[in-house]
Amino acid sequence: MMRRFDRLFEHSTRSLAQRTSRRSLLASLGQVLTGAALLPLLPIDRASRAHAASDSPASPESCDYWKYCAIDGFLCSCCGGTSSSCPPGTAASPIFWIGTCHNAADGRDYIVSYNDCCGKSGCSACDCNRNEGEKPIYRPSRNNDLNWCMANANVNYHCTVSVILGVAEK
Amino acid sequence: MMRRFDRLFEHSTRSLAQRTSRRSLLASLGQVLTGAALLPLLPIDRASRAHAASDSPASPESCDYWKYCAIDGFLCSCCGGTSSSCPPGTAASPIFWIGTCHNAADGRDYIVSYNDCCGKSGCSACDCNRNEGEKPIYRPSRNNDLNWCMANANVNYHCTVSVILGVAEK
Amino acid sequence: MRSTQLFCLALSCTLLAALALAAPPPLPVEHLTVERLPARSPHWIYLYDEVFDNEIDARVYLYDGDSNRRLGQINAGFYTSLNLSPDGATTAVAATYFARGTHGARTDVVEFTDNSTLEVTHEIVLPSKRAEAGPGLFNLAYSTDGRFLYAAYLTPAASFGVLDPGAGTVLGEIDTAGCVLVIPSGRYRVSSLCESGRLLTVTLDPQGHEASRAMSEPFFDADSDPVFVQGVPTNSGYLFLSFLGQVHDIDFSAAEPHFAAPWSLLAAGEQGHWRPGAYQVAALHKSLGRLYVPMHEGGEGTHKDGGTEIWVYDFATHQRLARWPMKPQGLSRVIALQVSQDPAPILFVATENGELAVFDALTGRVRHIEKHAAQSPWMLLNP
Amino acid sequence: MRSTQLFCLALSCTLLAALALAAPPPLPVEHLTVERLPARSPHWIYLYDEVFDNEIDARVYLYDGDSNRRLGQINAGFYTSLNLSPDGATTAVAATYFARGTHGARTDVVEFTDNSTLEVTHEIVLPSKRAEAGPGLFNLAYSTDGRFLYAAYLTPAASFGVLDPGAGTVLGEIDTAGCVLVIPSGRYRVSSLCESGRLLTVTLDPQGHEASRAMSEPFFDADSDPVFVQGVPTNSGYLFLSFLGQVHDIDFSAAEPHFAAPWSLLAAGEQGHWRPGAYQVAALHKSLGRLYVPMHEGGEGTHKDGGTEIWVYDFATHQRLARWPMKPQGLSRVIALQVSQDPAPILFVATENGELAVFDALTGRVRHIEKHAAQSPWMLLNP
Repeated sequence: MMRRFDRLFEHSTRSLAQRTSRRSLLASLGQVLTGAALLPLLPIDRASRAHAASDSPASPESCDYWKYCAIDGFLCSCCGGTSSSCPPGTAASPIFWIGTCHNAADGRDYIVSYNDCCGKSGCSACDCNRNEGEKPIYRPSRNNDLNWCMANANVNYHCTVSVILGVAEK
Repeated sequence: MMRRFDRLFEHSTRSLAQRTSRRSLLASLGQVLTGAALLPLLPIDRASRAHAASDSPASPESCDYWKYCAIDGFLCSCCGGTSSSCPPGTAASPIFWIGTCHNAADGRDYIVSYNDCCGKSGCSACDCNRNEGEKPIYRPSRNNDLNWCMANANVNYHCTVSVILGVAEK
Repeated sequence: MRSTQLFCLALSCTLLAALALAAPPPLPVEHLTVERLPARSPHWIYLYDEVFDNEIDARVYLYDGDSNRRLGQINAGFYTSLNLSPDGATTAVAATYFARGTHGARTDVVEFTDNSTLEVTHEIVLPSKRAEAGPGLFNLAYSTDGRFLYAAYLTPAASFGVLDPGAGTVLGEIDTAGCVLVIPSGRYRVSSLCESGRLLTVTLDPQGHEASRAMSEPFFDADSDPVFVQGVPTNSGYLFLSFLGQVHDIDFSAAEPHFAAPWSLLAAGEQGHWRPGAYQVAALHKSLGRLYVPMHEGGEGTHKDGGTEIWVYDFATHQRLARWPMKPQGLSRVIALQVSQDPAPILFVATENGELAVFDALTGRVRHIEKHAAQSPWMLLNP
Repeated sequence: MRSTQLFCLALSCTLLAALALAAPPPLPVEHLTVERLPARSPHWIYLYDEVFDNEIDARVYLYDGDSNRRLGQINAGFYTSLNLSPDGATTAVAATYFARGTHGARTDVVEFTDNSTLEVTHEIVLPSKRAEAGPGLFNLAYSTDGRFLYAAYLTPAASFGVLDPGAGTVLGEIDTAGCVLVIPSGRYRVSSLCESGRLLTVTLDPQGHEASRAMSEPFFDADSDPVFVQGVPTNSGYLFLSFLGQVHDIDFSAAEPHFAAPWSLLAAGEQGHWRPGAYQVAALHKSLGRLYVPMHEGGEGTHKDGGTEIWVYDFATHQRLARWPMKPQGLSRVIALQVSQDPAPILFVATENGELAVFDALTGRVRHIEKHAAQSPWMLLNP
């Protein structure tokens, strides 16, 4: 199957790309990491997450989905996983790159980690490449070209998930 | 790339399929093998072969080409070889299946061997599947589903050639 | 997952909670997990994708015909043979691998995947003789009790390996005198198809060694009307279709195979015009007795052309019940199909353009079409 | 070929001569051979196909821009790094392989292919540290005299391996303190790009061990305008483009890199609207001084969008000479490009839809379009 850039890049969220400068993203990440350590862990409300997803104009099977603003690869949602869980029989990468994505549903920016799911060959469904805030390999924490399965026992690449780490404070 | 059957099967030579019955093909092969052993080897006129190819309504890069009536795979003509030579760096299979193909240019039927070229992964160009006289695996000499690289040092499949063995006597 | 959690703790990512307190509350942090399969369903299908352009990366997709979602993937290597264990709990995948991906030292191996986790549990390394053949149920087949696994060999000399999937060992090799494939029945018979139109049946002892062998009378003519090797399980054995549309129903329940009189898929006016054709040429709902066959108009040499229609038969009476054309559904030619075995059956249909269509197997109504399900969907299996 | 001939003799196939004597004479029997490559041409191109849907089967196609034919294939495994030797005689391919195709024990290895035969001549097994990164010239690079081969490592700790391609050995590993990739120059310097916008340059002794290292001043800002890592060889070093269209021309001919004042691809009115973007972001004809850049309209985050046009510059004067839009040629966006270095140069253009277009590099005239040249054509190399 051709890796079609028209499919990859022609999405509605492209206009969000210039929303936030690089420096403010990085400053925000620093604040979140610092601030979050002072707070107790909030309970996870899976129902509200599902609700938020269904409120989104795009589904987690769509490349347009808000959390995917800096993803590069096959969406695990199409491969037997979800937007934040790996498909059965694969292993999640312990290392990841990050993005800062705007959730139109609540008007907030979120820090998202992109983890690869590893140990099977490419799932070959829902290829999605978006590059908001993506940086070359000399800034690896923002680079989506690397094989982030590199530190797994089995480094083969299967698909990619996005995991909300927290709100990006302004 | 999808293996598209429309591409594979929608070719002009399909109407030739019922030209010769199975029994006559097999009887013909027997005659050629027997008769040919009595004859000296004729010199090979590469120019006339090239001439014949260019007279053909289809080129050796086309699935419609007359010699390909029972081929299944990538045409070596599109992979760095020709209709009867393997691409550089591959190895020809010493075993093969055969077909009996009608050459409209001279009105003759020819016995053709189909050899696989081996040792590199699929060339992925000019996928061509035609099945005139093709038989299931219990008649292996007429089966084009088998990996005919099976007896090579490296059994990976790259592409397929067709080699004229002689005229199929009626 | 353990290492993931360790890394997350190091980064304090489990503490990255939402900070904004204004309504609505921010989305909570998420925790990366690995999905578990739901309980097995009769509406699951194992879709074999041969990936013809990149054959070293064949795979099996597990797909759910109720949720219309892919559930997972089993990798399947180069020139794959595969089958499910009789209890449906295991997928056995035999493939060839190379030390350098596309070249280098060859290893033939059967790998066993736990169908409840999609993880490989163990493997059996084979001699480098495995038949690298077209898809079908008889390249690699379990004995009916699951005790043995039979692997067809072709070098091109024909034989088969007897494997012990429980112990993970090769028990032996049995020569088949030019006859091919492994058609399992009873305890412990393996039949092979011969060019003469006969079946060779080898009976094994409980240790997997040859106890006896017998050759049947011819039941087809490889010259005038060969049978497809893609046999279909029935209640008492297997059916085989011929290129011209004869149905050979073979009872394998006794020591010697018994051949019912063949019947034709075609009415008089259809003979010579319509014929079956596909990579997987029929599916049978065993308890309802419904037979589904991809059919097309075409002559000699078109036996791998996909079906433009699916014809539905009552397997007991041989009556044709329906013709379901694909074009009105927006579907290309049918190259593989399978029917679930439950009382509310689904017919799964794979096409030359890589579509996977989910039909109501009783009415022919299309429930769902997956547009890009696979690159080369050549076989569909269900437990 | 030897075994083929033996088999043919056994079958008497060399004696299967034409029997019919009536005019015209029948076609002669053919003899199966293996093709040899013609003499190397400056119009050859090595097209790297990453095969994104089936990444374990990446490959390099050798293509001739004069005959418009594919000449052969070099297999390239999983997450490949590749480069040509300085004399063009060898293709070095570093890739990862698994004992079971898609899984199992990992082996990282560099394989060397003789470009006159397309056969692998030897290999070097690497530690399992190879950087599995996007395409570019600096994942795997020869020293300018071909004596050493440098392989970027990333685990994610950054370092590089020094290899001896002649002896087939790993000489050592050098830590790069967080800076990445291997940019070769002189005898024997390896520079790496740092997040700070600096270049780290490690100088090796003739045994391949570190002799000294130096850090440059910053030449770009990774926050405001990062550079693409896909550098392009110039007569004295490499040029790097930035996301916003600055051209950084770096002279690597002395012990320390020298940075010319950057210049912009964009006129005043184009700033903020147009930018470069692709997987391979520029090509330079070194002696003619012509620079070719795929350009598109778009903002932040579009740096991997392919070019809707190719803009042509005089590299000495920084003047834009031409804009060549792709759409009128029926071509999709440009994701990789390369120019031959001869006096009648060809510009090779690979697109997002897998087309390979052959342009006259002087006039922009399209000489040929290969519609389905590759699945994921991410890089083009020529000797």
